[in-house]
Amino acid sequence: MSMMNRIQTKLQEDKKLLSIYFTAGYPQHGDTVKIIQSLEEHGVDMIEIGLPFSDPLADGPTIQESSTHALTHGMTTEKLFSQLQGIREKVSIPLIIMGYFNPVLQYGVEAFCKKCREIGIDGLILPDLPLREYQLQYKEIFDAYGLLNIFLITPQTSDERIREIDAASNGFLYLVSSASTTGAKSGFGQDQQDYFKRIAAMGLRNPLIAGFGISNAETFAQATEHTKGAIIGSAFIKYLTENGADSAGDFVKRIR
Amino acid sequence: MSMMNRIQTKLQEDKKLLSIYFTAGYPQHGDTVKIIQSLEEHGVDMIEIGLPFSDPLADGPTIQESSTHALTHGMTTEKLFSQLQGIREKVSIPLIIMGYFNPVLQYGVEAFCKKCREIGIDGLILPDLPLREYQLQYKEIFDAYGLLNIFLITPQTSDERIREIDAASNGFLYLVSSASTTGAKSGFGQDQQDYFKRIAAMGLRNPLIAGFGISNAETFAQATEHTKGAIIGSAFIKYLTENGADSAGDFVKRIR
Amino acid sequence: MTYNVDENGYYGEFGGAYIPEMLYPNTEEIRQQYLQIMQDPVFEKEFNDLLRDYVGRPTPLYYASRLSEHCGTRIYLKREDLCHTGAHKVNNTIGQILLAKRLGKQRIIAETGAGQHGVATATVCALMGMECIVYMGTVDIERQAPNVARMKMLGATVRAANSGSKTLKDATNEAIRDWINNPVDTHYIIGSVVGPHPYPDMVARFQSVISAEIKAQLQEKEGRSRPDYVVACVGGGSNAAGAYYHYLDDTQVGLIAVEAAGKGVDSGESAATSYLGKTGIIHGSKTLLMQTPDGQITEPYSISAGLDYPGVGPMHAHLYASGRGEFISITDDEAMKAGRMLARLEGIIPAIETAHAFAIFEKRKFKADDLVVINLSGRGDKDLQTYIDYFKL
Amino acid sequence: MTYNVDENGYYGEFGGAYIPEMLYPNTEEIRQQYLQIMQDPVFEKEFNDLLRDYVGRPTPLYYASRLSEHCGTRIYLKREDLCHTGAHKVNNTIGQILLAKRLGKQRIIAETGAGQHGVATATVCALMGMECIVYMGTVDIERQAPNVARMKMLGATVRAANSGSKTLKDATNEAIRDWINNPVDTHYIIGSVVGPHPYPDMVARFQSVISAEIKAQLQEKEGRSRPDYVVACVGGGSNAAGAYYHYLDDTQVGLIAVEAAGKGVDSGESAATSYLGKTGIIHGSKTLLMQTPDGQITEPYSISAGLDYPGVGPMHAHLYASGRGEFISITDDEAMKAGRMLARLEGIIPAIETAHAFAIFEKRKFKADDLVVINLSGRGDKDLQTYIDYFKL
Ligand SMILES: Cc1ncc(COP(=O)(O)O)c(C=O)c1O
Ligand SMILES: Cc1ncc(COP(=O)(O)O)c(C=O)c1O
Repeated sequence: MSMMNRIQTKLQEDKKLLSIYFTAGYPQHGDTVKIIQSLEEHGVDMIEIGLPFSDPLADGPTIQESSTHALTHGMTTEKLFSQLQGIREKVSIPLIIMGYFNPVLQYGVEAFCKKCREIGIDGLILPDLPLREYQLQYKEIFDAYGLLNIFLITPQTSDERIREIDAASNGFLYLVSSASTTGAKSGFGQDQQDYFKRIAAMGLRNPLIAGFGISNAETFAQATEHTKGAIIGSAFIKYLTENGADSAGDFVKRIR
Repeated sequence: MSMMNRIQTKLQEDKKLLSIYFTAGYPQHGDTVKIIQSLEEHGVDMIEIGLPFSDPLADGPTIQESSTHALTHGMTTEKLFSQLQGIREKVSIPLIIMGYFNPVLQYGVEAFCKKCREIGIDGLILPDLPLREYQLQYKEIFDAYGLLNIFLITPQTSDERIREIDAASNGFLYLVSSASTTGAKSGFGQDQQDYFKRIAAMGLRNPLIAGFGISNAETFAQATEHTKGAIIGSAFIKYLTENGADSAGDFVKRIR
Repeated sequence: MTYNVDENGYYGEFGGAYIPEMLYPNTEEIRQQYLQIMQDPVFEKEFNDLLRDYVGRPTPLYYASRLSEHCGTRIYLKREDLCHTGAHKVNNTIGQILLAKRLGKQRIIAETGAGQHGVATATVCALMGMECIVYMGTVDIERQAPNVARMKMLGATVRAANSGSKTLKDATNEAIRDWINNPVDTHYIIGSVVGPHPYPDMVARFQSVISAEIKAQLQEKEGRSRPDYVVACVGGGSNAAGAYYHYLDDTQVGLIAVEAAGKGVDSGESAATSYLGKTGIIHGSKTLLMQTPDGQITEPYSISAGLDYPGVGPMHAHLYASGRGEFISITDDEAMKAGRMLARLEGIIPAIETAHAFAIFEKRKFKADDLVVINLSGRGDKDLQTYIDYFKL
Repeated sequence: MTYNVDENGYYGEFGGAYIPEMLYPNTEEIRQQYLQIMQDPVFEKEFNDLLRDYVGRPTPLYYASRLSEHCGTRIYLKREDLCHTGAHKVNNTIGQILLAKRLGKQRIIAETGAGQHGVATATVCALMGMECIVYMGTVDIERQAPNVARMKMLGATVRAANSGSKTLKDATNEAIRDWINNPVDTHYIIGSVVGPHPYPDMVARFQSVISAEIKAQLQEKEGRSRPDYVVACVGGGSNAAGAYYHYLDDTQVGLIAVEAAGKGVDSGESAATSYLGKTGIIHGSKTLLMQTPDGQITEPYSISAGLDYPGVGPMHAHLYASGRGEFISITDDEAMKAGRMLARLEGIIPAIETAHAFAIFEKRKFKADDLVVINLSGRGDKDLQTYIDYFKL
């Protein structure tokens, strides 16, 4: 990639990055942009915008329910794109779309990437588009539209495969804290720390951003001890469920 | 057999014989002797006393129910014998015990026959003790106690077998009007008449008494056109059910 | 000495044909023809082809390693549960329907307890396009509802028997009454080795395919055709008769018959005929029979409809009286637990009838190297509701 | 041209392994080892011995003469209904449990729709003494209650899937989530030729015993190993894959796939994937999929739980797209009537899934001398309540 992507720029900042995931169109259909703006205002470094899917099999109940809710209330790929139209006039932090591969496939992978580029999306996280299928069929398209494809790494990922993924990545590695579906766990244990440390010690090309099970300031601190940053998802969704879209900033204040 | 049995004597009378079946201990436990006496008084020629059985598989619902009723109210082989003790001081027409073989077997076949002889029973009709088993195992005992064993013949019985049964019989042949369980049918048809005629024309040693489906004066007349007599069972039981033991004579008056 | 039937239809003192004259032509016709028909090569081929292609024979002889380990002996299961319709019963109904066709019958009647025989009869009637009426006690209609539905799906008419204990005995009475009333066009397919001669022998012969296969399969697996024991549950006794048949006169093979003790042999609610019975006549046959001193037949009880019968076939009465067979009674509770044990150890849910046979290991020790063949007479699909209620699944 | 899987796990453009990284180690472990394990003679022997002695294979190939006459063509039935547990599903679970043991797994999970795969999985887990958790949609738990009871009897835990349409798709989601959360000790026994590579190929290979037997049996019966048509119902497609397998590349054999049209393909309540589906990703595989224009997976509907799935396996997607397979959709009503027809004509009550395959004769004419093999994938015991309600039995 010739031009520097917003994600890559952000990763060079000398700080631990806070990234937040939320489901587009949740809690209210029209909340998407409001939440993005509020997150940036409150100092969030990066945002994963969840494109809701009917069968989110890597997700725990919290994200599942938010997705179902968003879909029931009319969220579609097309609607999300139109909500995000002009978003780059409002926010400048990296924006990543996170979702399952099928809606992308139906939209047309190239059309989807083209649209992302137009809007100013910086990367995609598609958990069910793994390295091999990506490389076989889609890498060229992603590259052509300057989109980073972010891959996951789990405690069970072998060193060999980590290096393979690292070689194929140009942004960060999404370090899944424990092999599990999404959903806030009650805390981080020694296992997680050892695992983060082990990966950190591998001297990879790409920085690590931890995710899954990070819910508050304490776990954020733990998760970022050996990584470049961390992503909070389910805990944020839960907070929104209880307090509404306007509370997005309050949630961030509790972390930072 | 040396001495003439009451049945044999009766069969020599120059008339159509009316024989009545009833279930011992029905409608009331103590009705047995009363019914026997009343039947003789009203001109019945011969009586089949039903020894009730739990599983009377050759009988239709009427006799089944009367049997169940009698058993429930305490009828047993022993009780029947004690009810019949001294019966020969009261009635002189032939008395036949009709029942299933198992209660006889449990009493002991020899003991049973001995008791019958003591009481003055003249014959037995045990539908489930057929010719072969009888001849193989029990004939000698019956003979020793002067009891006639009465065999059934049905429309399906072959001529050959009829002759065999005839040869083995010393009283009458029980001509079952149609192959069926007991129970009053609505009348006699041409089939029955043809069948009775056919058997009558065989020139058998033993006279024929018809049974099954005879219910009133009309069917009695039809049934005895080609036979020596007829047995009424279910129709009589039904009458007793409706009118009680004291009505036994009334029933007979309607036939004769 | 032979433990098989003699030329008069007796096993020792048991057997015979204690039937009303109305049934004589029918049973006599069968008596005169059954051996000849069964030995006709065309019949044999038809029968064997259907057993193979329709029923799914040979059924496996399966070495149950986890059960063997659990019970401390070597156990093979003869998998009659894999027969089409789910039990051994169909071996007999296939044979009898072919025989009925030879005899020119157009209408089939049957009695049923567990419903397995009723289903097996309804099945072969559908296969041959014959009318089918099945008698079943009202109590059994309730506790074996899935089988009632199966019979109806197959186009059979199910008639409720309401007399007596409203179970198998009473259904049999009703079937016999039907036969008496329909003497010409109807064949009565009796479902076990009971009834007047030649039924016990005929049914045993149709079922004898079980032990014929066991012999061949054991030979292949163990290099010997003779087990130390053959174990089977006994209602009327057809699955046991089939499993014993080729070993009857080979006294080195122990024959173990398992009866239903219901709530306990002496509880008054039992169907343990060998223990509680005396010689008597039931359904046309002289055999062991649960009865009052007065000769009235006792209402039996077992949680399993197929064992809920106050008699046994005359072959079994003779095996008992002669000491050739070893009889063990198993209560409802013991059977249910054994059924679950088999499910958990071997992944096979047996019919509750069959489960009785698996409960003997609590009562009877075997040597570690004994070779025990258990006839797994049927599967438990029909009994799920009973299992659910019992174990609160 | 081959219609089988290529080295990358694709059938034409369909297949692959679209899985989250959390599942990569597990599927990769299987991918790397499955062929080697399956080809190991010791494994082969264990597998084949269990298929023979425990499952009851070979299942018969039965010439259905009354059905043939009724339909005006020559019909053989491949009797998978006679397999232990009552459907073809167990061929695969036996294979996978042996594989799981080789991989050192101690815990087994599965999804189930009709419950047949759940029962087959619970069964082999009992047989091997392994922990078993089965996910099942709440709707299916209700309509396939007998199978739920069977799983519990066998010691399995049944967990309800409450999302989406609460049927097979959702149960599969839950099973995959479980697997993600238990990546080390757990093997996921998928019940059809769906899921990420190498599952579709592995399951098809385990099921291919069906067509291997058909070939040999037809040769014996007809002097030819090739039928004119092989017919099978398609939910995920495993029984069809097994029945087609050895004929895939033999284009003289017509492959007919029967899908569930529910209340009608265009009624909005249907599961006719080939007609209604477009290429998409479901459960780790690129295949035909019922979905909204937006790529959300549609809730399918069929009266039969086992066909109530919005996708098909990638093999079938390819058979459809390439024209190699002929796809026919059958409504609930047509299937129910065909089920009763088979019961009445041949004495076999099929699973409602299977019944769909028997309804094609109303829609598709065959020549009188065509040789049609229908894969009778399962028996109808699990469906009696549905039959009762439908026909008011
Ligand atoms: C599975 C099974 N086993 C055993 C029996 C008992 O019958 P028998 O003793 O004739 O084998 C039945 C009767 O229905 C049955 O269904
Ligand atoms: C009897 C039967 N047939 C067919 C199916 C459909 O599955 P598949 O298409 O994988 O054979 C099922 C599923 O449960 C089934 O139980």
